[in-house]
Amino acid sequence: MNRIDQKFKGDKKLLSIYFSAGYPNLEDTVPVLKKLQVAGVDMVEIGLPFSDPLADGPTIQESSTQALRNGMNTEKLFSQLDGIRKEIEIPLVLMGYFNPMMQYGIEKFCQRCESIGIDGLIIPDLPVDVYHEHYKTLFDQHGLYNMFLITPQTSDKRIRYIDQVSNGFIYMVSSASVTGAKNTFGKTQTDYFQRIQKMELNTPTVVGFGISNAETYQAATKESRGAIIGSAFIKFLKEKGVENIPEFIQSIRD
Amino acid sequence: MNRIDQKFKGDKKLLSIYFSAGYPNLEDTVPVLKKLQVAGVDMVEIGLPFSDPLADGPTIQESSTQALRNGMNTEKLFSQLDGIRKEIEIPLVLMGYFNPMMQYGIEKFCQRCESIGIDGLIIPDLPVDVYHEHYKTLFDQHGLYNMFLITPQTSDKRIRYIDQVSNGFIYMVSSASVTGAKNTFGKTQTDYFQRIQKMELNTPTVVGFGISNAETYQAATKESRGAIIGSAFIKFLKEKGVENIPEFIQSIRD
Amino acid sequence: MNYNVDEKGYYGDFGGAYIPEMLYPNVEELRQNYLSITADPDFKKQFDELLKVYVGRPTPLYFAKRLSEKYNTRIYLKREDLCHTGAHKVNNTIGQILLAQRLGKKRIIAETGAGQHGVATATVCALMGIECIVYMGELDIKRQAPNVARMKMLGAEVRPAQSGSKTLKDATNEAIRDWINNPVDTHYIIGSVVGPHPYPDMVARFQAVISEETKWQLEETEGRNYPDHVIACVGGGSNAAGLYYHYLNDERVNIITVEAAGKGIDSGESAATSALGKEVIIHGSKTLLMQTPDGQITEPYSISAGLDYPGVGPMHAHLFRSQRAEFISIPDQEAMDWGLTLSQMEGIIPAIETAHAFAALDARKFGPEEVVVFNCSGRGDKDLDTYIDYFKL
Amino acid sequence: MNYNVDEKGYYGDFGGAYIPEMLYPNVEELRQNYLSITADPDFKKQFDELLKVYVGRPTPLYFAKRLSEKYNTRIYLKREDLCHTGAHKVNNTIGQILLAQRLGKKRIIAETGAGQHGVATATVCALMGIECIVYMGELDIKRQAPNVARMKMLGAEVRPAQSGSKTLKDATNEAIRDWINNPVDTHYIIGSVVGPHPYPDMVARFQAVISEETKWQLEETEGRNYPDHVIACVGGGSNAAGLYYHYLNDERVNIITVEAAGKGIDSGESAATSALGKEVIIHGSKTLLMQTPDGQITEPYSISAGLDYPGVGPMHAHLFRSQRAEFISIPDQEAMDWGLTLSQMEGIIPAIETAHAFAALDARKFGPEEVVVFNCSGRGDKDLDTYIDYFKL
Ligand SMILES: Cc1ncc(COP(=O)(O)O)c(C=O)c1O
Ligand SMILES: Cc1ncc(COP(=O)(O)O)c(C=O)c1O
Repeated sequence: MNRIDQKFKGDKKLLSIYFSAGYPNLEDTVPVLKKLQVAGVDMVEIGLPFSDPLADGPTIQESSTQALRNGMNTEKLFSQLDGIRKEIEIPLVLMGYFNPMMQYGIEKFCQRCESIGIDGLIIPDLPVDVYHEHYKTLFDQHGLYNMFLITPQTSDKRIRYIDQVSNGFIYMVSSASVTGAKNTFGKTQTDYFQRIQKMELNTPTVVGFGISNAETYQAATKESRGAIIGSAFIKFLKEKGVENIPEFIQSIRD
Repeated sequence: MNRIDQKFKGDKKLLSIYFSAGYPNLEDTVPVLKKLQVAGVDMVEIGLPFSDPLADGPTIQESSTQALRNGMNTEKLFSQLDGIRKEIEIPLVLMGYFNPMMQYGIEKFCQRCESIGIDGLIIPDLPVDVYHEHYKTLFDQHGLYNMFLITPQTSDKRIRYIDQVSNGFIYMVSSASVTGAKNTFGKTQTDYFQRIQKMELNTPTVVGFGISNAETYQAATKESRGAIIGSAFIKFLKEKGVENIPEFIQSIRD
Repeated sequence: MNYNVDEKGYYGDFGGAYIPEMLYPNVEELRQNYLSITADPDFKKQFDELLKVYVGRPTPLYFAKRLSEKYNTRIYLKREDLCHTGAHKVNNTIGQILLAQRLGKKRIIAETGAGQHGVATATVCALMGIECIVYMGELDIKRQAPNVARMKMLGAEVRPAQSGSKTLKDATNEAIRDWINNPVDTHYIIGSVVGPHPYPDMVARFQAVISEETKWQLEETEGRNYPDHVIACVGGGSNAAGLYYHYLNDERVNIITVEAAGKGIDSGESAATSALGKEVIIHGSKTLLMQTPDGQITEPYSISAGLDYPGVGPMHAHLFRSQRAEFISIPDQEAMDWGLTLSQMEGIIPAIETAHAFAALDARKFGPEEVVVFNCSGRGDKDLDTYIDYFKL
Repeated sequence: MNYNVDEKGYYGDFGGAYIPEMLYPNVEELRQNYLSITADPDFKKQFDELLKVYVGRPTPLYFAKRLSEKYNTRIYLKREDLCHTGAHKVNNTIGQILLAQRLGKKRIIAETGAGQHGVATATVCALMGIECIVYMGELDIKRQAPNVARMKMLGAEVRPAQSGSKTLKDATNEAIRDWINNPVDTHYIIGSVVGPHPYPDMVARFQAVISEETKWQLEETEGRNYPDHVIACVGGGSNAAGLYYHYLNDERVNIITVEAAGKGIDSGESAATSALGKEVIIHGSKTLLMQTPDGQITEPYSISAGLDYPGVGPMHAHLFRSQRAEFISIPDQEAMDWGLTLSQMEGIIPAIETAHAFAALDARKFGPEEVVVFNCSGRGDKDLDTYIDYFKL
């Protein structure tokens, strides 16, 4: 059974962390993963940096640019992750834009993911329809899940379609916006969370974008199975360094 | 009899000098006149300076601008010339553009000229036809001659017309060009001088524009009754001053 | 009353050809030929064709919706700003270059202030492969660098006028001097309805295409071929002459002419010819011009280089004197503000010259059913530096 | 073969809509409505009317006599340089603003490189009284000061893109981010035939007026409504798409596309997409783009800001791949020289983008009876500083 599915068994609210591979320093990828596992996060999204991350806000953009400058690239990330399953047990999701994957060769990309023990992918600019038609079979062959985003603007009909194609979880974008930390959620967000809740989807939902502290984490997980923190974590990483990661995780969970 | 006509009696080749009133210094107008008479020139054109002397080359333009800066204007010139006939006997011609005269009032302008003892006018931008129709009667009443220009491009027909309207002399522009000193005349010029000579006009002709030294003076007066020097004289005046005027005149006549 | 030129080249008291004899053959050659040449079907065909395929005519008559709503009247813009090279000036240079060719001329000279006429002249010379020399005041060369560059790109020689105040007036003097010195092979393309007869009439006829088009365009949109008001800015007066031409003797059409008041009519720094001008002879014709009591020509001032001319052409002097046209003087500041207003309300950045004309909307009231046609004489690209400086953009 | 877009938004292998889910509703709304809205007689009427009275269409098809003689062939210039705001870009922004109005949008965003599309967008927003935000790379803001000033004059807000290389590519990213953040009330006016379906097709249709006019204009002058060759420069490819549109499936017409080789194809500083590009997904579609082996997008280089884009739209990727179009890469120097040549031979100072196209005359031979239509996509006013620097004018 895919590690992601295992995680979603039971009722526990999950905390997932996003960070850019090779940030703050090229060789920080694995140390960050280890710290996160130790600190008790449930899942990690490892960002494969891209020159033009158009769905991301300034914080992730910057970390992405820095990672590229540090020398991060697809092959480098795979080599860093080779053997990672000896040490890391939590689900690992690669999150990146489609172009670098396409250039690497999708099939080869999937093979490498499988051999490393990656559980799934989030590819913001690969629409569900294209995935469904062209890539799902391949991903399935390699035991890779592909997670899709939905937003407050996504129609019920489309959400049902995504629910049907999805495995793992559905990534609920908190508001129609690029990534970036916010301090609270407004009524629009909570209405939206409730609306989705009421749809009783097959796939569990996880909220992402705009989660930065215990308050937003609480709000987000009230009507969903978990939350993903990106920008707020990266800011912390930049200021406090890899060593202090547990401090951040604690501040969210307390 | 007008002093100009008197001068043209006989066969003597005449030398006429042009200078800008109020140049090099505002009060130089009368001293220059006196020096010129003493040095033996036959006639003088006194330039009434204008802001936009479009028929003049750079030398006369500059002296004109300088004179204006010195404070020269129509009334000032008349007041400088008041009583001049006590000292100066040679013909005096005012040369200027039509606008300042018009602003002064043409009739008043003619009266002042008459009372001072001016013999004639040269107004480059008052065409012969307009003069003939509108101003000739007035000029005649005040005993003022008006002299016209002809150029190598002027048709025989028009020269005959000008000859008919003219009194005093016809101002033969040596070449179709603005004023300015040249060193020699070419074949075009001499052909032109000869052509006019052969027309046997009623009015005597005087050559102007481009006469700068004994050689061009000789050439110009070979087929005409005289020559007018402007730019070359002004350059001399600027360099050597009023005192040395006789030196310049001698250099031309020798 | 007839507001066209008479046989002798006069508009009422104004006009004529007050030229030195040295220019007589050139000007006379033009005078004798300009009507017959321009009436020749072959000439007309070539002129019309070039206006169409090269200049981009007809220029649209654009109904300015938002402006009309705001001022509660019916405002049209005659879009000369869309002409090749950016202003109405090229209508005239196309006409004159064709004329010059037919007169066998091999060399073109022109004067320019803001550089628009210089560019328009350099353009038609490039088009025909004819040598082109443009005189431009040394000061203007510095102020209007982009247009100087355009002329050079087009292969013209730009000669600095270093005399006098080193601006348009002096460039004109230099061009005339050049013509005097080159009487046989050279044609002088004057850029506005100024200079000795036949220039004012000739230039007005070439620009008359503006009102010729306006007539049928209004017929299409308003069902009548005349407006209630025509409004134009006036430097020398060529764009105004073009817009008024076919309406000059049509008394149903009110004429409003806008001149530049610079820093204010009484500031000593303006180009408000009607308010300050006197009858004058300059650059070959009798007209209204700013001058000293002594008859020396005064340096004008306007923030707009194209209106920075001390006089108006004789047609406009006559329209003013006879009260056929109403004259309004607009200071720099109002004109600049109108540059911004037109940009933001209609998406058209006008030349600063052009912007002056629109200030008539504040100076005058127009009825809701009245049709008001503005000549949008040129675009503001050439004026960007001035706008940037002025509005701190 | 059919070279138009297919039902799924592809040109052969290229195109599609590779967009984040956050953009799905916006893009889907467009996709579902663009054909019906633009086919609506009311829309068509308003679009045609604005192109006529505001933009100044039809733009002339000008027979370039001197150039034709020199190259011994029949050269026509489609004069998009005469369009309001100075280039073909405005055809598209007029279409999109009308569409945005019908979709009830209250706010417009756009990206711009050289500033031409930004100016064209700011212009139509001023015309309609709609808020306008233009994203522009911080570096480009410095390089293209006059166009920044024009946008501000027109009331638009110019927001600097400070990420990445601070040029067009990044401005596009920022605009997309803005759209993601404002999915309901905002329409994103893309400036070329790039981006997710339906943008490439929609922009191509708005620009198609260029070849639509060319057809009847050629019929008038040549007695046949197609040329032997159509030639255009390509940045994203909108002016080329416009000129080719009605000839795409007419095999009698040869297509020549000119891209910018910058300092040379092998210099590492170029924008020669066909020579260097690979299949890529960027800005929402699959196309040809310059990138690293690792799939990161490469910064392009061209002296011409409008061609300084690392890819071409999917239509052009397909025309290249299928060999329907012949691609030529022209280095800066040749393009600049052509800017001067066109100025001096035809009196038309072209945009540097446009100048690239003409270099095809040196790269290719054309027969004396062949009809060659160039898209004269824009005028060089915006490029004067570059010309001045380059030629030391
Ligand atoms: C756009 C524009 N409008 C008006 C003028 C003023 O000239 P005129 O009065 O001859 O139309 C100029 C002169 O350069 C100009 O460029
Ligand atoms: C005049 C001109 N031509 C061409 C282009 C290139 O764009 P496209 O390839 O979309 O026509 C631009 C872009 O700014 C331009 O301004």
